[in-house]
Amino acid sequence: MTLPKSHNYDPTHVFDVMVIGSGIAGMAASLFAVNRKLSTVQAGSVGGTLFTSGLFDLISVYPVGEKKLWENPWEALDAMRRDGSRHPYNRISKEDIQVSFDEMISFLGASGMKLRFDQNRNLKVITSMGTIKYTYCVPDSMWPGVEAYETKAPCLIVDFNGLKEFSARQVATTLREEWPALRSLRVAFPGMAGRDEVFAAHLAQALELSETRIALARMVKPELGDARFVGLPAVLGIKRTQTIIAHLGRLLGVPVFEIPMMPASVPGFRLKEIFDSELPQKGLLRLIDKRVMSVNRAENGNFLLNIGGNNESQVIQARSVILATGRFMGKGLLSDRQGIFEPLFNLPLHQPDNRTAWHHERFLHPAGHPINSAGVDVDDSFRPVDAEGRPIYDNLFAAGTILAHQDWMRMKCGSGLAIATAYAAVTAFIENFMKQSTRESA
Amino acid sequence: MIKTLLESTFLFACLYMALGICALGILIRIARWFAADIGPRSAVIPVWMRVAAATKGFVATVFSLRFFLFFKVLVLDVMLQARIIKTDLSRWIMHIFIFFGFMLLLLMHALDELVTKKVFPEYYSTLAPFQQLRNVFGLMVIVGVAMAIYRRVRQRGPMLITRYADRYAVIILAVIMISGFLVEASKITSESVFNRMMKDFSSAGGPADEDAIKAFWSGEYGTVFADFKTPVTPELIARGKQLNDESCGSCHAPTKTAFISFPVARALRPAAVPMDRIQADVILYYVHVLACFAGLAYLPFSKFFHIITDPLTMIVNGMSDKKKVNQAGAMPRRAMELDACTNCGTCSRYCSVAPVFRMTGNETILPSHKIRTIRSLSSGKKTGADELRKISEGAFICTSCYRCTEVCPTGINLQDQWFASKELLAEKGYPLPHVWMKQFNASEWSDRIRAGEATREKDVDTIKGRYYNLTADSDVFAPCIQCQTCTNVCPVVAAQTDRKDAVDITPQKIMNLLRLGLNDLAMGSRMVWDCTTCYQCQEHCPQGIQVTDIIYELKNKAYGHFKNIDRTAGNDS
Amino acid sequence: MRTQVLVIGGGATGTAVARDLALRGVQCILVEKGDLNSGASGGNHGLLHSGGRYVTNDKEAARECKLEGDIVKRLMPQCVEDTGGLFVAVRGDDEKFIADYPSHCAECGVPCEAISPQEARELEPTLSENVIAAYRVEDASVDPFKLTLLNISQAISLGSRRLRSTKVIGFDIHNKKIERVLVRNVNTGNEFHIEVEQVVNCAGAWANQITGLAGIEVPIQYSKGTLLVTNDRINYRIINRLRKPSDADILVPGGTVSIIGTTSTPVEDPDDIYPTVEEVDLIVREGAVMVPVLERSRFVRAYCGVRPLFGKSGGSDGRNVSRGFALLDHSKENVDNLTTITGGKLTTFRLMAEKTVDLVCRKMGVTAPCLTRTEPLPTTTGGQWTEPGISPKRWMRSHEPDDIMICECEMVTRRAIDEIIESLKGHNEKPGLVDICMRTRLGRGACQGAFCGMRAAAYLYERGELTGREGIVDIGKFFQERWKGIHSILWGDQLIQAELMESIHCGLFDEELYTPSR
Amino acid sequence: MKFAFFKGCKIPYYLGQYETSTRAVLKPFGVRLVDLEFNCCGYPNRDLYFESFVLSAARNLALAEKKKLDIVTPCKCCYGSLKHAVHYLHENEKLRRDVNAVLAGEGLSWKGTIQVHHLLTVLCDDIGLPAIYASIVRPLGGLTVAAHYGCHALRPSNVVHFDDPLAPSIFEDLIAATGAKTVDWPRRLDCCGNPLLGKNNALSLSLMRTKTSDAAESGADCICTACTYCQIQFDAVQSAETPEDQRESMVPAILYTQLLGLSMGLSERSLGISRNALSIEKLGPAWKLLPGAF
Repeated sequence: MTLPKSHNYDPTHVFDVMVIGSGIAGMAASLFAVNRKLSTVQAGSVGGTLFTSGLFDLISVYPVGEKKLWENPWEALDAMRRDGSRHPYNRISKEDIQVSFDEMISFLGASGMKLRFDQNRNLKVITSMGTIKYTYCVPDSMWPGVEAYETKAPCLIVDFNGLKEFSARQVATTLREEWPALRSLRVAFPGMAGRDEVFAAHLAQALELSETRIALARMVKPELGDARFVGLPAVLGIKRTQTIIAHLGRLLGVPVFEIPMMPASVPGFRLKEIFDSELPQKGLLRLIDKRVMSVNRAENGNFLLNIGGNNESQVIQARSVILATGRFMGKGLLSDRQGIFEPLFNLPLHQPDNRTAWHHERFLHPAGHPINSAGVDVDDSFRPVDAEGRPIYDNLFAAGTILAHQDWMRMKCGSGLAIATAYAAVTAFIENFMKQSTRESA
Repeated sequence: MIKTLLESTFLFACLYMALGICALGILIRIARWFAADIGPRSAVIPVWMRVAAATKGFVATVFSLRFFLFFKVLVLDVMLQARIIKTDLSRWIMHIFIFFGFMLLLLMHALDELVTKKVFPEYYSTLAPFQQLRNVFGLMVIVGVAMAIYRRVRQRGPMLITRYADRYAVIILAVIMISGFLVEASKITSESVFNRMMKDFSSAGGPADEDAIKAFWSGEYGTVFADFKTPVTPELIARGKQLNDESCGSCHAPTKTAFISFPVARALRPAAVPMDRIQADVILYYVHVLACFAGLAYLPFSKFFHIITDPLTMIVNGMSDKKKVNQAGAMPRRAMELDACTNCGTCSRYCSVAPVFRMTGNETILPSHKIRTIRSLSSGKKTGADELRKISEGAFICTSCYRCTEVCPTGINLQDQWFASKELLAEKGYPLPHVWMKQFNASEWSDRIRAGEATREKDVDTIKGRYYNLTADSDVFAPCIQCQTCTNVCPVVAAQTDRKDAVDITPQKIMNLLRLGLNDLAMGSRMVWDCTTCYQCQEHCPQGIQVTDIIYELKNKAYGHFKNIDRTAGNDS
Repeated sequence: MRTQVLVIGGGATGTAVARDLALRGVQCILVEKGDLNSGASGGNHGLLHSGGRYVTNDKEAARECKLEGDIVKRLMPQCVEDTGGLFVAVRGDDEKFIADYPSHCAECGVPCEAISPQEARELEPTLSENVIAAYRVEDASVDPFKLTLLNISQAISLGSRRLRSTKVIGFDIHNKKIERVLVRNVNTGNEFHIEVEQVVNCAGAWANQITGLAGIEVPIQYSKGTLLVTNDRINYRIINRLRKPSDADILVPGGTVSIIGTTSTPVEDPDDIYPTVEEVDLIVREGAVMVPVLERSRFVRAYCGVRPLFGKSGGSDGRNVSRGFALLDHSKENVDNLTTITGGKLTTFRLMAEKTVDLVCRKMGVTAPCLTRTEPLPTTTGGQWTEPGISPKRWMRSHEPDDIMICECEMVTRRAIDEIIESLKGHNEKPGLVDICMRTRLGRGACQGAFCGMRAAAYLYERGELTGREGIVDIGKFFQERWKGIHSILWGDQLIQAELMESIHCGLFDEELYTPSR
Repeated sequence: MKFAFFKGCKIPYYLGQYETSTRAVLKPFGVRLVDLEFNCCGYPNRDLYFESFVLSAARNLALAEKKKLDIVTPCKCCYGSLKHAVHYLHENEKLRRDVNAVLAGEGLSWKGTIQVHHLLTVLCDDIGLPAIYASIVRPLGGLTVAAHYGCHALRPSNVVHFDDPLAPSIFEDLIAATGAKTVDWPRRLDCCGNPLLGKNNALSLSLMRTKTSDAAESGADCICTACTYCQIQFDAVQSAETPEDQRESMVPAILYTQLLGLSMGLSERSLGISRNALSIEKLGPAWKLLPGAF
């Protein structure tokens, strides 16, 4: 009989990698690290992944000021490379970006979230706003929507009483011109008929039960008409999405798909569930950051993470840190009236000179707001650097949106940036440390 | 001339009168058990059904295997008072002293003609060992009572309650005991008693012999002679002893064996002659006997009644299942239990929520006090709304842990009493705070705050938050970025219920109400009072807002503000 | 189209003029180039001065404020929160100014009561420990949006009309008389004439542009004032700094928020003004001297207004120019039927309207007396939703099962939005998010529209008010309207909020790709 | 190993089997449980009086401190409540002073020298999974169990320090030791509904039923609990409140100590199996298939 791991850890153990942050970058870094048999500890809060839409962008807009949309994301990367942009993508080879995506996709696929993509083409996804969003890959649950949009096949979009963030009518009306065969339907969600308001995650939880799905299908089926697809807000379960999609598809006789909507996002919950439950099984030690008090550095260069509270305080030691704490929402960057700063290591930041230069006077200014390209400057090993370009610590790496010279919201590169830079940081650590220590021990 | 009880018509009449009063008292009280409505009015059952249920229960128990429990209860609980020793050794000693001392005095001394004579044919009250034993028993009672008084004085506090009736009972008991010893002591010193005995029993011939016996009794037995002038010589005493052995010894042990009364007699020596002259022994005897009768008559009306109710309660409860309560039989049983309670305070000492009393000062939290409130609620006396609110708070803070019931030396099913009183209070419009909070909706509560009905912050220290004030500190809730994660993870908002049971607002809206300064609307909201405190919201908040702790604090504040508002306008309380 | 009187400008004065005229039986059309209160009437503190602010420098204004303030409190109580006010001085402030203050108040008949710094801090726990002197006065806060909406509502109910998004672009003047006014609908570009008897120019900071159409120059200086809105209310009473009027010396609580301001910067052009980062920093720094918690408060909005100051001055910041108003009869300049009212302050808006209408009526030969001095202002539906907290209070009391909350921060409900839409449609106007925002609290809370903008747009589609891609355009306008007020205060929590907003609307919905570049 | 055993209010009268099974299970591992005169953990009072809640908990902590014993409790509410009190007492000096002033009346004081453990942590960390695996004589293969975590031990994590609050695994690890299979069910970390019992029964039962339906849909034979209140909810309350026509869909609940005890070969009597309101036979075929089933 093999013993499962204890939820407890050995306080004397020195971890190879300490990942700080629990957004996609943090999760990706942890995944890549544990997949490479590095002993890994991750400290992070709840947030992060909860706010993700479920779409995995690589890149679709470059240059931002021109709002140039790219059908082929790889060509956008080429263009960026040609221009000599300081975007973090330019420090990673296309092959590595590809490999990092593949590894993430295969992990999520194995954990019950199949991702679909078209190697050299961005997919077009309809959003709850009625806009068409370019993205690199989508979860299985959204794939029929991509097909439906491409073929402009007759399609019924269903929404629910009281789900105020999602209007099927809005989606259908907004897209009517290019997709006339789009119709909308509103129903009362089974079991919640008397409610003023309903919330996405609650609908998702309710759909985990087969009785709810049967009741829902019973309401939608008579209204199907000629529809060959049924689109629903992204609320199709958190744990059993594949079962739910398949079951609803069977009950309705046509494929069912999800339309991404604003937070709180069910696909985000789904992703979080997978990361939270699967990564520890791969050997990751996770700590909730409410317990992380501070990070220090030992004389031998190892990082010391003080955790605990009250009367108990423990120290976790790691040979390196990957900083994936995100931007302002993730608290990776803090700001006050004087400027922005990085709270854990007080890293020097690339940032505009003064607050006047942080934002444009127009919200949707095509160039994007300069503050969103501020952040941590790194070298090719993704180590934060000082003004002279020298790494601040040889064993501190940074990944994800905390990095400078990118505007993920405008370039549509959030997930890709997170995954690729996490990959780069982990491989850089292995290059610089594991091989080195192997050499030393040899 | 002293007459024994059986010879005195006066005393006899007194006895019958006392017995009559006692019997009548007992009957009245027992009748009250069946008539009193203790518990929820909705469960009120006609008196005849109560009697029937009690009888049925009695019969059913007698003719079942449970009947053997009777002996167990009788020996362990009633005789050896095992229930007391479980919680308090010194109390057990005290109680055993009083109980056994008194019982044995009753049987072997008061009822000597009926009991002792039958058991010990050679019994004579002045013989050894009966004389010593009487003193031993008397001493036990006195020591026991002294311990009781000492304990009562030492253990001050609201847990112990002494009623006037209880004080009188103790006084009567003390009078009985002290007068008893004084009777004996005065007899020892009494010349007239000596003379009577001489007349009745002595075969001694002349005055010389009489002198000898006198000398001996005066020296050894403590009798005080008014004009005994004969010089006392060792020979005279020896002769006296010889004569004593011959004619008195057979039915009179040395008075020294009355080891309490004898020293008392010695102490009384200077006053002996005048006392004898006024026949103090006779007077004291009357005092003693009449006090006993008084005690007897008073028995059903004082703490002494527990001599009857306690064994009954122990037997009834010891033989029935405390968790399965038969409602018809419950009312008489509860009434009997109220009589059985001796206010010993053991329950309160073990009460699981006693610390709450220590913080809030609401003594109705404590079981011993609750028994009193139940008595007053069932007495039909009008209880004011303020008082009822206080009682209700005390009643519903109880966690129903059965600990009081477990430790009650009398075996009262206290927990059942609490269940019944909670139901009764709910009927009267004073239910659990979580329930009465919903009598009004959030807006109506806020109206009442605005109308100045609610307790003002400055009047109640706790409302303002002595240690934390999350709901008034915008640093705590202002970071909310409206992402609705809290609402999405809330199981209560998700729960599938009817509209009337559903919550009114969501956790996120609470944060917004706080920001809008509408704390008074948040306090009475159903979301706050239907929160399961599962902490999902707080754990998931990306901004680290203490959502659940805020909800807890809102509950505290709402309770502080609203608890003194009359919620039962129109109801008959 | 024709009317007796054309009122130009839909601010507090313009709407009050319309109401005053209507109450005297004179029918009018009010034209406004933007939306109601889009000028200084919407860009101020919302402070009903007791007069205490002016007792030292402008005694006439102080007396006016006292009298008018009392009238507004009495006749328009639904627009007023009678908070009372404090004047406080902190260590280092001018001792003589402090010492003379009560006697100045007495001179102007402005009630004022000296209290100890200790008492002041008990009344207002957020006050600095450095407070050295304090006086209680009778300041109150007033909701300028509600004021304007209710004024125009009554005028309309008495037969007047209002035209929004209608800009005056020319006068036909014959015989020293404006006969026709040429206007243009700024949304559709349609131009048309309105025949008039009298023209009242209540265009405030834009008064000069109007008179310019008649070839008349009015000496007006523009002074920009910036104000900040906190996330939650931090004071009970109005707190004024007891010193010579300067930057950031008034903190006004208004319903659920507090407003700190203001600055005074001369500007050349009343259009296209934004609060700047420098002004914001100045306000926070100065305000924190009086109320230290401002240093770490979360601000949800910054906005500014342009004060039209009549006359010329040598001072640099325009504070030395009178805040009194100017009523100009342009007969002298050979236009008999044009009257301009400008300058002044919110507190005296009614008086300004009264004096203006007195003049106009004289010209028209109307003798009816002014009723706004004695008649209470009636409340109407549609004019009530700007009051902070009113929507949640009503919703909590009772609501229809489907009356959901569209805006969570300010708890604006579907019913409120329905009422606004109905009232806008009553004027044949197409409701948009910006209009709803101005008439309710929608989007004015912490999220500044990130969530409720989407929900409101969804609801407008549900109601069929929006079709095609209109929603995306409308939400873009709405965000821009909000952004104007937040881009200068984005740090700390509000920067997080802005990032969330952008990540949803640009990161996920790609809205910027749908908005034409300007 | 020696601990002060904190039973809480409900175990003695409502869930005696939890105490007997806990003692039975811990005994072979040499764990001694000491009974002290504890009072209520304070949880029920937290709704009304913060101070009373802290004092109640602090008195218990002080009693254990006096005996120099760590506390172990099998109840998650008690655990959460005691941990919360520890948290507040550490954090707020004024509170600490005031509470200690009251405790001083009984010669007690809180200094913060002892730890509070939940039974599961003691089993998993102090005794250790290897020892537990070694003690299994009758693995419960064939039984599928839905682990119900219970809220108050898990959250808020910065106060209770129990396990990962979002993806805990301690309970599944411990159940796996018995040989039973665990399911990953959507409502794993949700509330059982018991805190609302008597306050809003409809809501309380709705929460419970959502969980039982979910457990059933996830293929679990039974729900396993390690908390007094959760067990009462899923066992006694479910049994009493389920209408006659829905009794088929009930999902029985078993205490972890009972489950472990069975796999350790302890007698059903000592584990109090028969005292559960929902008979364990309802586990159906899975139960019968157990090696050496009865």
